[in-house]
This record gives sequence, C-alpha cells and structure tokens, in this order.
Amino acid sequence: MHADASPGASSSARQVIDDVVVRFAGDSGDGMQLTGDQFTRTTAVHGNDLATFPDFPAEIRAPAGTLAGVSGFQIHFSSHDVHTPGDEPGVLIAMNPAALAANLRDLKRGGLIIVNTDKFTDRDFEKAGLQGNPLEDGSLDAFTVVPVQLSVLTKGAVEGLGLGAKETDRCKNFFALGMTYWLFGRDMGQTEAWIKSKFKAPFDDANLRALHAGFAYAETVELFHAGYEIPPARLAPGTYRNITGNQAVVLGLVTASQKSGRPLFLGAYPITPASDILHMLSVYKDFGVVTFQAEDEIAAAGATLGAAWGGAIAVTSTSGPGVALKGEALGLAVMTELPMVLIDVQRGGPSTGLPTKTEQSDLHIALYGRHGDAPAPVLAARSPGDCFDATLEAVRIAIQYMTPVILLTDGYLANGAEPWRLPDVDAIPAIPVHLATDPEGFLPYKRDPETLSRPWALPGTPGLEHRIGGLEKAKDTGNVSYDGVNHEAMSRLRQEKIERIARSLPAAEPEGDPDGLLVVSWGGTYGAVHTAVAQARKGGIRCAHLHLRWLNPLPPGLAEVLARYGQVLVPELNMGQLGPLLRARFALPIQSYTKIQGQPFKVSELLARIQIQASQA
Amino acid sequence: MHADASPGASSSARQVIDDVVVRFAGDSGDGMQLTGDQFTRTTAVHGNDLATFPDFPAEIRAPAGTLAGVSGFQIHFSSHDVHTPGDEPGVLIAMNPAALAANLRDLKRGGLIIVNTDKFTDRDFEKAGLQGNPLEDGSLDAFTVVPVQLSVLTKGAVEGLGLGAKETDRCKNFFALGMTYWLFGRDMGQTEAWIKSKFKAPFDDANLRALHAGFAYAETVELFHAGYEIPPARLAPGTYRNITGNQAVVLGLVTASQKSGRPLFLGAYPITPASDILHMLSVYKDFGVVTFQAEDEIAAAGATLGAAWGGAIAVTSTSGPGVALKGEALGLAVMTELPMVLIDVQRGGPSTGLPTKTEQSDLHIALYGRHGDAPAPVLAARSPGDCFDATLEAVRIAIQYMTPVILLTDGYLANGAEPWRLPDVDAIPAIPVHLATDPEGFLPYKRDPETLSRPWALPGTPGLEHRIGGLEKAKDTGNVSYDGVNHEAMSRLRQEKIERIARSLPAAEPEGDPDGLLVVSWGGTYGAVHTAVAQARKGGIRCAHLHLRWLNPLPPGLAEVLARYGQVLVPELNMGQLGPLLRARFALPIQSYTKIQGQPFKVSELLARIQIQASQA
Amino acid sequence: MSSVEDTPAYTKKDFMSDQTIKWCPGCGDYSILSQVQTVFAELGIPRHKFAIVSGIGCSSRFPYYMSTYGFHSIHGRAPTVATGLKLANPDLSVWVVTGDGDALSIGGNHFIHLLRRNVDLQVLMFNNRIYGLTKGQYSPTSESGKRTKSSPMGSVDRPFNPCGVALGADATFVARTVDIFVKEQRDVLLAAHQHKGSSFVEIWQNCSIFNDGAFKDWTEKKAREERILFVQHGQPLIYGAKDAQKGLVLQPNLTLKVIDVLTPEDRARVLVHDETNLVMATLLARMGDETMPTAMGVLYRVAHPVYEEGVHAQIEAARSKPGAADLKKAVYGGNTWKVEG
Amino acid sequence: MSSVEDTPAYTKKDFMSDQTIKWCPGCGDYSILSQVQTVFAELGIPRHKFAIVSGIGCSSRFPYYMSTYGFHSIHGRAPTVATGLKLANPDLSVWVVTGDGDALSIGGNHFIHLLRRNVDLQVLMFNNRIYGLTKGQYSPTSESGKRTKSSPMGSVDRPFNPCGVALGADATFVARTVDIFVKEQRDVLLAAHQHKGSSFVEIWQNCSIFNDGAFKDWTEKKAREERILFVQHGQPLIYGAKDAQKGLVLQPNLTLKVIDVLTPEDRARVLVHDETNLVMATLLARMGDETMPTAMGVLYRVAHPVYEEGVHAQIEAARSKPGAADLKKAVYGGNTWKVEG
Ligand SMILES: Cc1ncc(C[n+]2csc(CCOP(=O)(O)OP(=O)(O)O)c2C)c(N)n1
Ligand SMILES: Cc1ncc(C[n+]2csc(CCOP(=O)(O)OP(=O)(O)O)c2C)c(N)n1
Ligand code: SF4
Ligand code: SF4
Ligand SMILES: [Mg+2]
Ligand SMILES: [Mg+2]
Repeated sequence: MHADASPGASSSARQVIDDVVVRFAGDSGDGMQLTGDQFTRTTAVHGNDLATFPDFPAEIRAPAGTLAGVSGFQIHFSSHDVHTPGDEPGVLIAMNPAALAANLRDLKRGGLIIVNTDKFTDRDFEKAGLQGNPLEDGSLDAFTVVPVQLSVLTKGAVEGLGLGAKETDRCKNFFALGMTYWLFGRDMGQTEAWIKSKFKAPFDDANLRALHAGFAYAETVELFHAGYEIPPARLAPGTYRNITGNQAVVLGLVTASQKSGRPLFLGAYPITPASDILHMLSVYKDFGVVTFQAEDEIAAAGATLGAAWGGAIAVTSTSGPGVALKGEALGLAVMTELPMVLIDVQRGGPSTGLPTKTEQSDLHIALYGRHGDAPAPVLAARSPGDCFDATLEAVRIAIQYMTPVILLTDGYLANGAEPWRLPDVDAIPAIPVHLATDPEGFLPYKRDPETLSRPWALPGTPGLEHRIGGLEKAKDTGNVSYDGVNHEAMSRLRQEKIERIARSLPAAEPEGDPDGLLVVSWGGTYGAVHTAVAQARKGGIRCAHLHLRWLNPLPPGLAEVLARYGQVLVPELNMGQLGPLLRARFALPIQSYTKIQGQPFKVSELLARIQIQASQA
Repeated sequence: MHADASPGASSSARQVIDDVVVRFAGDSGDGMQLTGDQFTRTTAVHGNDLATFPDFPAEIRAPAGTLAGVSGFQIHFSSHDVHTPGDEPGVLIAMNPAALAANLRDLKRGGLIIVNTDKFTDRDFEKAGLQGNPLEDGSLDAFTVVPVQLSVLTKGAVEGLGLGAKETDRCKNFFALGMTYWLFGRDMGQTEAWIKSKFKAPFDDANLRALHAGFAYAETVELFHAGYEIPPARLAPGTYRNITGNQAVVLGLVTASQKSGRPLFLGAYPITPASDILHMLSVYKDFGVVTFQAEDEIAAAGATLGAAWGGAIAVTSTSGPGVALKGEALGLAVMTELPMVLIDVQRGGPSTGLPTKTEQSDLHIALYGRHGDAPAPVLAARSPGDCFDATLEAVRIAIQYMTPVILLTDGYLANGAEPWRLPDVDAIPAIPVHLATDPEGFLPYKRDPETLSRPWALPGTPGLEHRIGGLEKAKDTGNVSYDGVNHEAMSRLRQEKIERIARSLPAAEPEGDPDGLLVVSWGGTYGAVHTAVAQARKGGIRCAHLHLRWLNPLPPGLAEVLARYGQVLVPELNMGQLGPLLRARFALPIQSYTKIQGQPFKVSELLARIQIQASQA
Repeated sequence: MSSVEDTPAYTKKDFMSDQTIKWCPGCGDYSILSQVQTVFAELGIPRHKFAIVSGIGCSSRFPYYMSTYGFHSIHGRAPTVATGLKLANPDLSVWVVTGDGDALSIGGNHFIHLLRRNVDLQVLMFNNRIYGLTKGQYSPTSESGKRTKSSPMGSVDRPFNPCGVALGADATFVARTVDIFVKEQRDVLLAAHQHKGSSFVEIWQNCSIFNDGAFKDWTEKKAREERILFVQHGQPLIYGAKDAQKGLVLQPNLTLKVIDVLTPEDRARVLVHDETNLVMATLLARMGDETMPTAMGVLYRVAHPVYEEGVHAQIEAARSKPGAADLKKAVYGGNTWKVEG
Repeated sequence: MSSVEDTPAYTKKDFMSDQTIKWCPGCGDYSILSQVQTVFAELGIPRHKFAIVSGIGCSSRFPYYMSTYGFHSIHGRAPTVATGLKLANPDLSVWVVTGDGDALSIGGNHFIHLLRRNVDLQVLMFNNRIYGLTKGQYSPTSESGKRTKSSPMGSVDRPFNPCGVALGADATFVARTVDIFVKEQRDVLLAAHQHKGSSFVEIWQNCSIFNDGAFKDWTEKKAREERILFVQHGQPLIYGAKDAQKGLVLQPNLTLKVIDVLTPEDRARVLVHDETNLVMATLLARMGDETMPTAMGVLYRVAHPVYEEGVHAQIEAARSKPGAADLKKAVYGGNTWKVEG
C-alpha cells in the first residue's frame, strides 16, 4: 500500500504502510537539499530502506520564485527493499507556487500536497508563470491539499530570539521538516543533535524551535487525516550509513590507497557533478592524499599520468565536456601502459548540455574517444554504495594490468543516497602492487605472461633508468620503433591485455527466469531495472535481468547467456549505446529502449516496456 | 607481364610490358621524394595510369646511413588501370646499404636492384646494422643487381662547375633519375624544364648534367639487359594532372568556397601528415582564403566554429592527437548546429604512434569521440583525386544540414599521387547557401521541414539578433532549456537530422557478382580492394565489392545489399572498426580482416584472404 | 562600419534582452551588465553589428542578457571563437566576456595568444577571484591560503596578477576597473572600445555568494580614497582625500614609494603616468600590497598593427595581382596533359 | 635526497644513453645535450633520481638521449606530467625539456601555471623560433613577417618574448642563454638547478635546417661583444669589447639608454643588476631592438614558497593530528546505525 493520504484515521492512530515517496521542493535558497538530507538521515536511522534523488537547477541562485529556481529532493523509503528513488511522489512539500507547478505533473493522483500559502500571492503566481491561484482553480482536485501559513507560523515560533525578517524566514524549512516528521511518526533526535552541532546561537535555537513547532502544529491542529508508520525494513544485519555515489567513490579511493600501500593522487578541474569528488577527497590529507586542482582537465589528466609514473594511485575525475578533453592523455596512458583511473560522472550532453541532470551518454566516448586503436577497460557503478566497490575494482585492475581504467558513474548515483552496509574495512583484501626493483634482466616492456602487463618501474629506483613516451614502442625494450610489424604486434598485445581482464571477471549471471525476455542494464539504471523485472515476474511475465558491471571487456559467458533468451532488451538513458555494442559483438537482434530526459527511468516506464516486449514474443 | 628484368633483349630493343612498380630509396637527405616526384610527373605525361606512395621517417634528418633515416618513394605505373601503389617493387633504386636493407623484404623475387656502390663501405654497413657486404654474401642472389658508382660518376659529370664536394654529391639523385628514365625509355623534357625553373646557376647546370649523364651512362655501358616500354594507358579522354590527396583537399576547399560564394576559413595547427593542407591552402589568398595557424588544435577548432558563425566555409584539419583535442568544439558545433568541416588525415595511432605512417584507426573517434549523444556525419575519401569530390561533398552537407561534418582521409591518400582527370570547373554545381535575412517570423532553431536544419543567421544581419550556446536549446526559439522532455525531443531531432542526409545519398551498389562474398571497404583502401576483387573474380571466385563513402549515415539500401550476400568481409587498416559497426547495425555475421602495420593493404594479401574466405563458404 | 546615419539613437533598454536574468541577488555582474548596456547605446554602432562571445561561468551567461548577437561557447575558449568570428567578419564589434577561471585557468593560453596577436576586440574579464558557477572553488586569482571547498586547509597556489599576465603577453591595452565604479567603468569601457587591437579590461566583481566582500577593503566609500589610485595618461600618480593627498615616486632601486604630497616640490617629484611605457604599466599593475594603492584605469595603451587587418591586407594584395583567383588555373595546376578520346 | 656518499662520481658519459641521436647534423640541440650531460654529472645527484619530462618536438626527443628516467609525453603537456610526478615524488630532480612551440604555443597555459605555482623543477626551453619537427612553420617566437610554409607572404603574428611571458606569469627564476655558449650555459644550468622553485631557462638554439642562422647576428664571435650583455647580480650592466665598453643607464621616462663607459663617472651612472627586481628583469628581458644589447644570464631570481612543499606540509600537518588516517572512521562517517540480525 502506498501513502495515498486517504482520509480516515485520527491523528493518534497511525496507519501502517510499507512504501512512501516524498518530495521536498522550493526555491534554491529555501534549503531543500538540507531538509531532504536531514529527513534522509532520520529515515535511515529509523531502519527503512531508502533511496534519494536530489534535482537542482544549473544556476547558483536562479531568480527567487521562478520555475528555473526550483530545487527538489526526493526520497523513497520503505519497509522492504528499495532500489530507486521512486516513480511518483505520494507526498509533496511545496514551498511556493513555482515548486508546486514544477512538480505537479510527477505527483501521484490522490497524493498529499503541503503548501506554504504565505507564498501564494499574485506576485508569486506571476513569477511562477501561473495565471491564477492553483489552490482555487480546481487544478488540484485530484490531490489532498494541506495549506499551511509556513512563514507566519515560523515567525511566531522564533519570535523573541532577535532574528531579522530574512533570518526568521530562513527557518521555515525546519518547520516543514517538523511537520513531515510528525506525519511519519519520526524521532527528531538525530536532527536536533545535528542542528546543535551545526548552527551557532541564536540560530540553533531558532531552528530547533521551528522544528518542534512544526511537529507540534501537525499534531495539535490535526493537520493530516492520518499519520503514517513505515516499519523498518528487514535489511541485512550490520552497521549502516547513508552514502551518496560521490562519497562512496571518495571512500573507495582512500581505501584503495590504504590497501595498496601507495599514496593517492587526484588531479581534477571542477565541474558539475564531479566536483564533489575533489571537494570531499581534499579533506583526507591525513591519509597522505594529494588533491591537485589543475588549470584545466588536460592538465589534470597530464598530472595524473605523471603521478602514476611516480608511483601514486593516480586518479582524475570529471564530467561532461571535461571528458572530451582527457582523450589525448588517456591515449598516452594506453601507449605508456601506466595505471590511472578516470572517473566520469556522466551528465546530460552533448556540449554543455544539461549540467545538473543525469544521463548515460558517455559510454561511447569512454570506449572509443581516443584517436587510433587505444583500448581501455571500462566499468560502471550501479548504485551509490556500489561506487565504493567499483572504485576499488577500477584501481585494482589499473595496477594489475598497467592500464588506464575508465569508471562511469552518473549524476543520479553521484548525488543520490542510499543506506550502505559498512564493509569490514580490515577484511577488504589488499591490492597487490609489484614495483620493479631488480635491474637484472629488467626491460620496461617485458610482459607478465599471465596479465600481459609491463612492470611498474618508478623514477628514483636505482638501475632501472628508462625512457617512455607516446611513439610506438618496440616489444620488450620499449625503445621507439617505427617498424610496421612491431606496431601490429604491439597493437594486438594492447588489445589482448585488456581482453584478458575478462579472465578474472565473474561470468554473466542473469537473475530471474532462465528464458523469455532478458533485460540487460549497466550503470545507474540497475535499481530501476531490477525492480521492474521483479514486478514483471510477479505479474507473470517470463523474464530475467542481467546487469553488466564491465563494458570492456564484457564478462565471460555473455554470448551464451544472450543467446539463451528469446528476446533481449537494453534500456539506457541515452540514444542507445550499449545495445548496438552488444549487437556488434554477438550479432543478435537486441533491442534498445532509450530515454534522454535528464531523469532516471521510472519503474513504471520500464515495466510498461517489458510488458509490450513480452506481448510481442 | 611485370618488370622482372629477365635478361635477353639488347639495349636498343625495348621490351613492352604493361605494369611496373619502382621504388626509390635513400637517406632523408638524398632527395628521394623529389626524385620520385619527377619520375611521377614524367610518367604521367607519358600517359600511364599510376599511383604513388611516399614513405618517410618521422625524424627530420635521422642520422645518415641508418635504417631509421631511410626515405622511400614508390610508384606503380601501367598501361592499364592502376588503383594502388603496387604490392612489390620490381625495381629498387637503393642509394646506400640501409636503403637496400630496409626495402629488400618488399622486393619482388627476380626484381632489379640498382645500388650506389660508392656507399657500400664497411662504415656504411655498420651504420645500416649489416654484418657484411650484401653484394657479396649471396643475399641478393634472387635478384638482378646493377652496381653503379653513383658518386664517382656524378662527380665526373659535374666537374668544372665549381661545386663543393657536398654540393656535387647532392646531384647524384639526378644521375639515378637519368638512368631510370633510360630504363623506361622516357622523355626528360618535363624534368629538364623543372630543373631550369627551380635551381639557380650553377646548380641548374649541375643537375642537368647529372641527369643526362645518368641517361647516357645507362645507354652507353649497356647497364641493363633490357630497356622497357610501358605504353600509355587507355585513360578516359580529358585533361589530366597528377594530384595528391592533400592537394585535392585544398583544391576542393577553394572550389567549395567559390561555388558557394562564401569565403573560406581554415583553422589549423601543424601536424603530420595534415600540415600540407595548411601550407598549400595558405597560397590561395587571392581567393580570399584565410588560413589561421592557431596556438593549438583546440583554438583551431574554436576559431573555425567562430568563423562558421560569421558565415565562412569553416574548416579545420588535423591528424592523430590533434583529433582528440577537437571533440569538445565539435560537440558545441553539434549543439549550436553550425556548419563546419573537420578533415582528419589519419595516421598511425594510438598516442603519438607512428606519425608518418598511414592507418584507418580514427573511425571510432570520428563517430563516437564526443561526450553525450552528439551525432555528426562522417565520410571518407577513397583515392587522392577523390579527396576533391569528398571535400566538396563535406562542405555541401555541412551547409545544407547545418552540422559539423568529419571527412576522413589518411596518410596514404594525403601523400600518394595519381593522375586526376580535371573536372570541368564551370560545370561543378553551385553549393546553395541560404542565409537568413528576414526578421519576420525568424526563430534561430526553427527547422527546414525537409532537412531539419536550422537557419544560418549571421551576426551583422539586421533584426536577427539571437544567442546560441552549448546548453540544451528549446525547440524553435533556441533559448536555454533545462526541460527533460525538450532535451529528449532535441536529441532525437539532432539524430534524425543526420539520418536524413541518407535520403540524398546514392544507394549502396556493389560492383561484381550479385551473390557470394561481398567485400566492404571504406576510405583509402578502395584501390587495393577494388583490384583484389577484380583479380579474384578473374580467378573464378564469386564476389563483389562495395565501397562506402558515407560512414554516418550509412547509404540507403545497405541492409538489403548486405543480406543478399552469403558472406561479408570488411578489410580495414585498424583493429576492426567498421566491421563491428555494420554488425551492430544489421546484426549480420560480418567478418573483419585487419592490418595495422602503418602500410596500405597489398592486393596479394587481400586476394589471399578472399580466397580463404571463399573456400569456407 | 556602416555610416552614422544608419544607426538609430539607442537607449540602454535597446540592449536588454527578453531573457530572465539568473544571477544571484547582489551579484556584481548586474552592475557590469548595466554599464555595458549603457555604453553600447552610446557607441553609434547598430545593434546587429555587436557580437558578444563568452566561455562558461556565471559571468559567461552575459550574452543571454544582451539583445545583440551572442555566443555562450565553451569553457576557456571564447578568445578562439571570437578570433575566428572577427577574421570572418572584421566589420563586427566583438566583445569577449569571461571570468577569472574562464580566462586565466582553462583559457590562459588562448588569452595570451589573443593579446599577442592583437585581434581588434575587447576582453572583459569579470574577476571575482572564485569559481562562481561551480560553487566556490578557488581560482587562479584567489589569494594564497584561501579556504574553499577544494582547499579546506587553504590554497597553496600563488595567484596570477591578471594585468601582469596580459602585459607579459604583450597586450596593447590593459585596464582595470570595478563593478560598482559606475563612471570609471564607463570611461574604461569607452577607451577599450576606441583602442584598435585587443583591449583587456579586468573588472573586479563581487560574488555575493562565494566570495562576498572580496574587494570591500578597496571599494567601500572610505577605502576608495585611501587605497585606489585612478591613473590618467600624462597626469601625476596622485591619490587620497583632497586634504591628504599622496603620490608615487620612483626610487633608485626601481621600486615605488608613497609620499605625502604637501608642497609643490612634493608634487614635482611624483611620477607622471605614461600609458605607453611597459615598465610604468608593470609597476602600476603590480602594486597592491598593504602599503600601496591599487591602480585603476588604463594602465597601458600602445598602438600596434591589428591581426585581422594584416591578414586581410595580404588577401587584398594577393587579390590585386593580375590573374588572381582563377579557379580553373588553380585546379589545373602547372602540369597537365591531355588524353585524346 | 640521498646523502652525498651514495652518489657515485660521474662523468658526462654516465649520462649518455644507448640510443642513436636523430637530430640533424649541425642542430643546436647537440651542444645543449652535451652541456646538460656535463652539468648532471656534477650535481651530486644519483642518476636514478633524475627525471626528464618533455613534450613533442625535435627538442622534446631529449630524454631518449639521457641515461636517466625520461618521459616523452604529449605536445605542450610536459609541465603537467612533471607537476604530477613532482607531487608524487618530491625527492626527484625533475627537468622539463621543451621547445618554443611546445612551451609557448600549445603548452602556453601549462607553462604559465607551472611558473605561477612554483613547482621545484627546471624548464629548459629550446628556442629555435620555428617548429622543427613539423618541418618549418613559424612559431610564437618567430619574428613578424617571417616567411615559412604556412606563411608564404610573411607571418602576421607578433612574437612572444619568452622571458617576458614568464615574468608576467610570476616566474621566480628567469634566465636566458645560447646553445653554443658553453660556459655561460653551464652557469645558468647550475643556477637553475640550485633555485628552489620553477626555474625557466630560455636557450637560443639554432635549427640548421629550417631556421639556420636565426641567432648568428648575436652569437657570431664578433657580434657577441657588441650585442650581448651577460648580467650578474650586483654587477653594473656593462658590455662591449674591453676597449670600448658600453653601459646601460635608466632614463627618467623609465627606459634604458646605452652610453659609452669611458670614465669612472660614466661607470657610476650605469645601472647595477638586481636580480630580485621585477622591473629590472622586465627591462632586461625586453631589450633587443637594434640599438640595445640582448641580456643573457639570470635575469630574475626571487625566493618564494615551493608548491609541492606547501602541499606536503598540509599533509604532514593533517597526519600529525590525533586520530589521523583512521580508515574505519573515514569509511563509517559520522552517522551510522545498526541493524540486528
Ligand atoms: C571543459 C569544462 N571544464 C569545467 C567546466 C565547469 N566550469 C564551468 S564555469 C567554471 C569556472 C567558472 O569560473 P569563472 O570563469 O571565474 O566564472 P564565474 O562563475 O566566477 O563568473 C568551471 C570550472 C566546464 N563547464 N567545462
Ligand atoms: C597535439 C599535437 N599537435 C601537433 C603536433 C605536431 N607537432 C609536433 S612538434 C610540433 C612543434 C614543435 O615545435 P617546437 O616545440 O618549437 O620544437 P622543435 O621541433 O622546434 O624543437 C608540432 C606542431 C603534435 N605532435 N601533437
Ligand atoms: S555565484 Fe557569485 S558570481 Fe555567480 S551569479 Fe552568484 S553571486 Fe554572481
Ligand atoms: S629540424 Fe632543426 S631543430 Fe629539428 S633536429 Fe633538425 S636542425 Fe634540429
Ligand atoms: Mg570567477
Ligand atoms: Mg622550435
């Protein structure tokens, strides 16, 4: 059952439901991300499974009250497994008419809308581009609307603390948060502690008062027909934290450095939505982490390669146009066979595109965005928490195979959060590093017979002096060679080395039915596809889900798996990039299902597509 | 019959043969490119069909006498059609031991070798990395060797002109050329005129004397067992010139500018082998051509886009790593829908790779080297002369569809030459340009219903003031739009626009048998594949050849053509780029045949592969 | 350029576009926009002859708010697009709008090459000493030790002096002004426009969100007199309140010193601004430590050939040769032969 | 750095690699190579602690010919690779070898940012005023009007003054020398090595194939005395033959003038070189028209914090805090909760 806010129960009796989607929406200045974050933490501590999806404008502060300025934060929480931030919010907290107008079309019919009526003036309607008051024109008839004089009530709550008018009004998001806590019967301790730690007097007090006043108001005036109770989910036992994809990447990098015993170097130039990796990593200096804010993405990549040569776990992170600038350095990394990791937090393209929106449209450039034949491994993370594991894996492969590795995440994973069961840090296996030290028989391009990787020989090592560069290398010696036959041999060796990575990858293993329709996903769409396939199977459709972590090389056994199913569907948040690739590799009639709206798939969209596909079988 | 220099005929009786491959090889300082060029011109005037292939080292002047310093020039000429520079030279002129050693493995068994014995000293053998004198150790037994004291003889010829020792020795390539002219019974008038126009006294005289002395020496001392006669080919009637691919590109650009009435702008940064486009175009200032030598490839691309906005036929040319640097600007051109052409003269990759060698390995980056979904048309020229037509076509499509276009040539086409039947310049159709001028109803992103292209509205036009940029555009207005649904609509429009180009392309039309094996080629391998298929058919194999000019979009009817053949083979000078693409598109079991040795395909290699393939049918 | 008669009498409003402005409240970009609109209305150039090219950044949103031609291009690359445009159509009045990150971080190379070439256009660099659009990382003009999201312990980088970089790159016009200095900014914009060649204008700009008050020690009413020296060609380098004037004198060790200007003798010792002297400009550009005022106005201005004029002069020279631009001749080349049918 | 005892006594030969040198006969690169090999042997640094990073160009082939660690990277990007390397291992002696095209054309931005940051390494820029490797196009240091393959009517670009660009970018060490000036080059290389921070050395280098004799008006035996001024900190700016000495004096209009130095009074008027003064360095860097000599030697040298030291100091400070580098704490973060089995 979903939170449809059907009238009935009194405020004292809580209705038990198992799944809710709440969206907070307001101006960029209204603190919606912060409010959402607090609600998320409290929900996590309550023991629900959850997923979140922040959605904010490209402008720093778009004009107040306009559609362009609306910032949103969606949370899906449940007493069962959650894999997506939810298709349609059942509850919308709208801080002004623009927030209402921008989000209404997503709202579930019958859903609950809390609006701040203090912002429902003619001037506000005009700014939001509305003809009249939506509260009065019948356009909200399909919903349950709870009008609240948020500003006035907040003012009352914080009166006497000596706050100015602006400062007072800034507290209203806590009033709204308090109301929402009441609605879901939540303990406010976590947020109280956070406010105390975060704000100085008198703002700590003011925010606490607003929070409590909101909670009390909801209870006292019987604002809602019902309060809800979403019992904790049966998560696997363990210690949990909430984590976003960017956080998980950062922790993965720090862990990789510790587990390999090599210092971590990040070369980056700020760009949305990858910047937070640079920000968050720069606080881990106590781990010996060097973060280098370069003059541009080319310099970031060049410095990263230099650091790799120098023996660091060398990483560069970027998004969008930044990716286009790193191709030349990656090509040099391919030729010099040095280990580095490029983390591409994909965003809406092409060109500057939609900087704050999510997309999966960089698979092509990751695979093919270098001149000449320059093969490099590519993998993608599937959920915020999985970014941790994927990062560790990327570093491990880079070092083991002496190659640049491209790790794809996306805006949705980067900023979205989910509860993450903490790994046993001590149990994470070491990342073996074999530095060349013995001059006896040393050749810079002599290969390990198993992995075909060349030795990692750091400048500063006595007796291993050698020269590398971007010109074609002679086999073994690594000297410059213009010989055509050698070029062919080296090209095929570079290719073969990347293909050999597949040997250590787990075989492709679909979940679900052994025949029927196979839905193949990669990257951040994992959760939505997983959920849609599960629902489809419940609904009697024979189907299965195969999620690809590795895009290059593809996992072993994939050919057999794909051939086993009557139909293969590849949903992607792009114009179709993996689908054609699989067709190219396996010459099977694989179908693509694509969406490019800067938003993740909805489970319902996928389900509908699966149903259509299955009916055509 | 080929020029196997079988003994027999006296010097006065010329043996008539129909096909010869000659290679001149010497030190970078020996003037081999110049010698080859002169021989080519004379051969062309004689009326043979021909193709040439220069092959020079990456160093400006590698150490004299070493293998690294060998510069070669190959010419294939014939009394019938010629489509490749030839597999195996039948005649080698080797100016020193290194030139002999470097080229011997390519030589046809039984072929003729002219060597400069003055350079066959122990020191020369050492520099060339030889153990002893190849003239004496039996390693040349399979060939007819003609030893000549080139330096001594040249010295004798130019004595008394007051030249220094170094200057004297520099004339020896003309002595060698004179001998070669005698060998093939050629008129030296063309070269004599050229020497007179090019050199000042006393060097004109010296070179003329060397030339004549070489000719006379060959005749007088009965140097060769036979002189040869290769009768003119039956070329289509018309006026011909010799042309290299880079020359043809340049003339195509000048012509496109004249035919469109728009000024030509080339933004470029020097890089081998594309630099000559910049060089050669910079002399056409009288056509109003602006060549801009930018500070790097990014600036070249940016300036090109700016010039496109300003109304120029805007072109940027590059190779290798330069291509990797242009992706971001191309992405912006895709988003702003401005017409520009990127000419990529492909060279051996990845990274710095093999700068002076040829390859077809940039198809991937041309198609997919931009972040996000950024479709752009891609076409490739198939022969030096065809670079002219391909260039005109690239410009035409760029303007008609308001899109960046990528034209692929390669090092082989760029520097190789062939006789080119001159087009009737007046009859070349105009390139229609429709500049927006009417403010009434003007919208920067309103599309032509047929081509889906937006108007070209130049700054400076009264009343059309508007803003463009890299953020996603709203339909019609071109205003910035963050709307997801609009993004999807625009992404699909951009894709659809490129696909519509196919409407105006000729349908895929194989040459040869209607079933059996289809060999599909693209770009500079045209000639070799054409020849190999023709030979295979003569040899009784059922097969056909389909050459693709357009790689994106693919030509209409391709699906049907591919499906019609039992087997499809795609030979490429890369690790396999078009082959997989066709599999991806058509889900057919298409096979790749790849070579990555910095050299074109030999006809014999292709023929052998076709035979194997056919035997498996 | 078209004749004066063609040019309508504009007001500032004619240069306002219909797009909602999306800068933060209090952003210094607003006042620069207002000045530019005002100045454009005065230049006597028809609106359709203006082209504004920007890179990426808050500042680079500028073209959207001007009712002229505008190109919001790629981060750091505006100088390249502008160069191509100006080469294609020298008749346009081209203005590059950029930020400290856009021009000096990713775009540093194009910036110095533009100035070196001396393409006739204006570069307005909004220097807020921060990356605004990406939410507050330090920029190449941020002071050392600055704590930002990407430099939690303070940045280790030394900042560029933008005018110093421009002078090093042989700029022919270098000026500095401030977002809120209405009159002085106007003068500088007019002078930049008049200069033939690349005019570089550094405009101090307050980022009210991520670097609020970065310039307030100079720009607050009181501080202005004490810490700002408005330079003028041929005028002595004097600043300060009427009753407490100070002047700059050159010391034998080639450094500047501040003196109180009390007597005519004092006045006579004060250096006189020579905007054509590179050393003078270097001295002025680099003042700014605690003891010295900051120089505002046109620091450097010299005449040099203009790039696109040189390019087009060669074209004209080539065109005027007999037999020029004969397409048939070009295509046929020097060596042809006939094959008879 | 390792202690002196560890360091073997080297000769020049110890720094020669086994690779065949592929520069043209007569190329100035040979003599620079020879000098660098000689100087490296004297520095007391073990061979394996040297790393040479280059871009692309004839000059950038340099690392192959040195028996140290070497990285022949990408065109223009050597400063970035070197910065990453030095940050990863500050213990290395890092040398960037680059050309006028590599450093100042495509690599201009990294070049100025390297100097700004003041990473402790040496940049040797071989300035042959041409693109050698790509066979002779004009470079950003070619004189205006230069006719090359890409500028058949003469180039329209104005050249950079490399030392001027470096000074504009706040370089802390700027020097100039010539390929064939054996002793002076050696002194400059040693000084560059000793300087803590980024040392920029412009080395005039003859390209015997594409720009032969570009510097011969200065470097030919006779011209040297007349047209070259070797500067030395604390010494008067005097040059010329013993019997015809000339000196530089500063004029009131902030320009330099050449005077004959005949008397002690003349001598007293001559400017004394102060390598810590930016204005002095600017004056010296930019001399070179017909009437003035060209300055050689260390034009500028000032002490400034070194980038990688600042970076690692922050790391050390962070490490020394109690509870530092606790991986479990980092991974767990502040807000965790338990789910019981
Ligand atoms: C290639 C590329 N790299 C990075 C970015 C992200 N980015 C956008 S603006 C900006 C910096 C803006 O700083 P500045 O130029 O000072 O402009 P401001 O916002 O301060 O006005 C960055 C890093 C981008 N858009 N493109
Ligand atoms: C990205 C890229 N662009 C262009 C080139 C071609 N290229 C190689 S070296 C060079 C210029 C070299 O000039 P310079 O740095 O002065 O070195 P020199 O050869 O004169 O020593 C160019 C343009 C390249 N290798 N890579
Ligand atoms: S972030 Fe700063 S620079 Fe950007 S719009 Fe806001 S105040 Fe202006
Ligand atoms: S081309 Fe010039 S710089 Fe290059 S190796 Fe030859 S002489 Fe030296
Ligand atoms: Mg800024
Ligand atoms: Mg050079």
